[in-house]
Amino acid sequence: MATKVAASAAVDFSRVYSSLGLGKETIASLQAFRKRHSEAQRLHAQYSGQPTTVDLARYRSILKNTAIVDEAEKLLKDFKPVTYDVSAHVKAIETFEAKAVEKAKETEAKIDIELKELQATLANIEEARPFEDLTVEDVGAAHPRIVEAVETMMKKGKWTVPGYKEKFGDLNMM
Amino acid sequence: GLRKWPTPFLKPMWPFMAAGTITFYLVAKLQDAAVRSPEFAKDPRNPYAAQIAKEAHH
Amino acid sequence: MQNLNFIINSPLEQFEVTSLIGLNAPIFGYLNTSLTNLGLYSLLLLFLVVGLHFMGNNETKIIPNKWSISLESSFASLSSMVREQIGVTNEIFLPFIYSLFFFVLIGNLISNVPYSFAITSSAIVCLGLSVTIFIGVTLLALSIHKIKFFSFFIPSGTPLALVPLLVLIELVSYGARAGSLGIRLFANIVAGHTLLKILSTFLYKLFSGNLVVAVLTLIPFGIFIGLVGLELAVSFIQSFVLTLLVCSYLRDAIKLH
Amino acid sequence: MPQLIPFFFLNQLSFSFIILLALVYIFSKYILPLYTFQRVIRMYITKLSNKN
Repeated sequence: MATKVAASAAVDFSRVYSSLGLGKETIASLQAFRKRHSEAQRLHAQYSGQPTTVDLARYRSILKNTAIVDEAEKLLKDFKPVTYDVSAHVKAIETFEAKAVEKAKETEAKIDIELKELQATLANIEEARPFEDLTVEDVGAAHPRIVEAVETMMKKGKWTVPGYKEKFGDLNMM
Repeated sequence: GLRKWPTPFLKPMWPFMAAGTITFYLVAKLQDAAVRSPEFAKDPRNPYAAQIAKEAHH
Repeated sequence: MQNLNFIINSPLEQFEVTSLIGLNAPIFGYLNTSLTNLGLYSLLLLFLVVGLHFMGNNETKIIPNKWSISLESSFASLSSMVREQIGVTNEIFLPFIYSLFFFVLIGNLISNVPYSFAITSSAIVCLGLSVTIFIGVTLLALSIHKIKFFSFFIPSGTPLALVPLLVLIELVSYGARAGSLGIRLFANIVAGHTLLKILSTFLYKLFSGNLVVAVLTLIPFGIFIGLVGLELAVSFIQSFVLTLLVCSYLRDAIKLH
Repeated sequence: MPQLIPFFFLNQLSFSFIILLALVYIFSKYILPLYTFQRVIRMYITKLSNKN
């Protein structure tokens, strides 16, 4: 647990907010969590600072009815701070943490794949020729549907492309 | 070369191919007759000279 | 002036078909195969036309360069001619018309090069082509319309009395197509080339005379150059006219009236 | 009239017919479809650019 405490202190929240590009609601929940955490810490500090010893002798001298003081003393003695059953929480946190770590690994793998794809597209962009050099075969390979359409046109003996004349004009010499 | 497209070749061309064989046949007969005609039979440039000579013997 | 002494007998000598590589063997019935100069020039024509189209497609890029624009415009012109003449539904004859146009056009253009051979100047090629197209069109019409094809020879709305006469006239004019298509091309090319040959021989004589005459003949030489230009125009016009007529014959075959 | 010398009639006819048929075949199977293919792609690209 100590490492966790040290790690949590080292977390530089401002960087977490800005650089990780988290969604708005994650940042809000993070901030709420941090506020609750600091609030709890402050209260804890404040209360732990207070004296927990009760000066029973002084009370006995003031109060006549010492029975009340005895009762208070008994109460004080068998008063135990309620120890929350933290282990359940911890286990939950543990499982959550395991799941989180596993999800983190998963996202990490996904990010690796994305990285590779980005690399490929980057390479593609670098070696891709400008639009002027786009050849008919490239588009044909990219969209086999067009190739099939033209093949059926050829089989049927249809050579005119509807709408081509209006859009691209007619290079007709006659 | 580039890829081959399935445009029909025989569908539009069959009448002209049939007609082609007809004219081919006619011209073949015309040529055989003309080559053996007296005017060209003896011509030195006649590539069919040997053939004609052999036929002449029968 | 040392006179070149190779003998040019007649201006028609340029049209002679001679065998360049001949093989006349008496095996299986007198095999007579030979690569004639016409064969060589038709192979050259095939190489030129296909090469022009393979070189001119700008590596099949979508954005055309100068060469592919000109080929695209020839494709557009011929496909619109086929569409207008034969109709939008049966554009299936476009490759045939396109290649016929380029066959005759490039053949004529090759023949304009001095001392080359003119494929379309050989009677048998032109007439053979014309008769083949004529019979082909008739076969096509018969295959589509069967007996009704003969209604083509009876113009609509003729009184019955006139029908036999008109049918005869229509038959003659239909039959004339077989010959006219070929003879038109043949006559134009042969006449043009013969004229150029005669004039050039004459101009050569004038140029090789004394200096004054040589300078004076520059004027008729100008006319001669004009005639060469005319000959180029004739090559284009003849191939276009032939293609247009084949399209209209195809329309008659497919659409009758 | 050298065109009337009958020796190579068949030869001339066969060469020109074979060359013409080869021309029609090459054009219809290899070269002409490219022009319609190019036109369809140009239409596709313009439609593509209008969409977004």
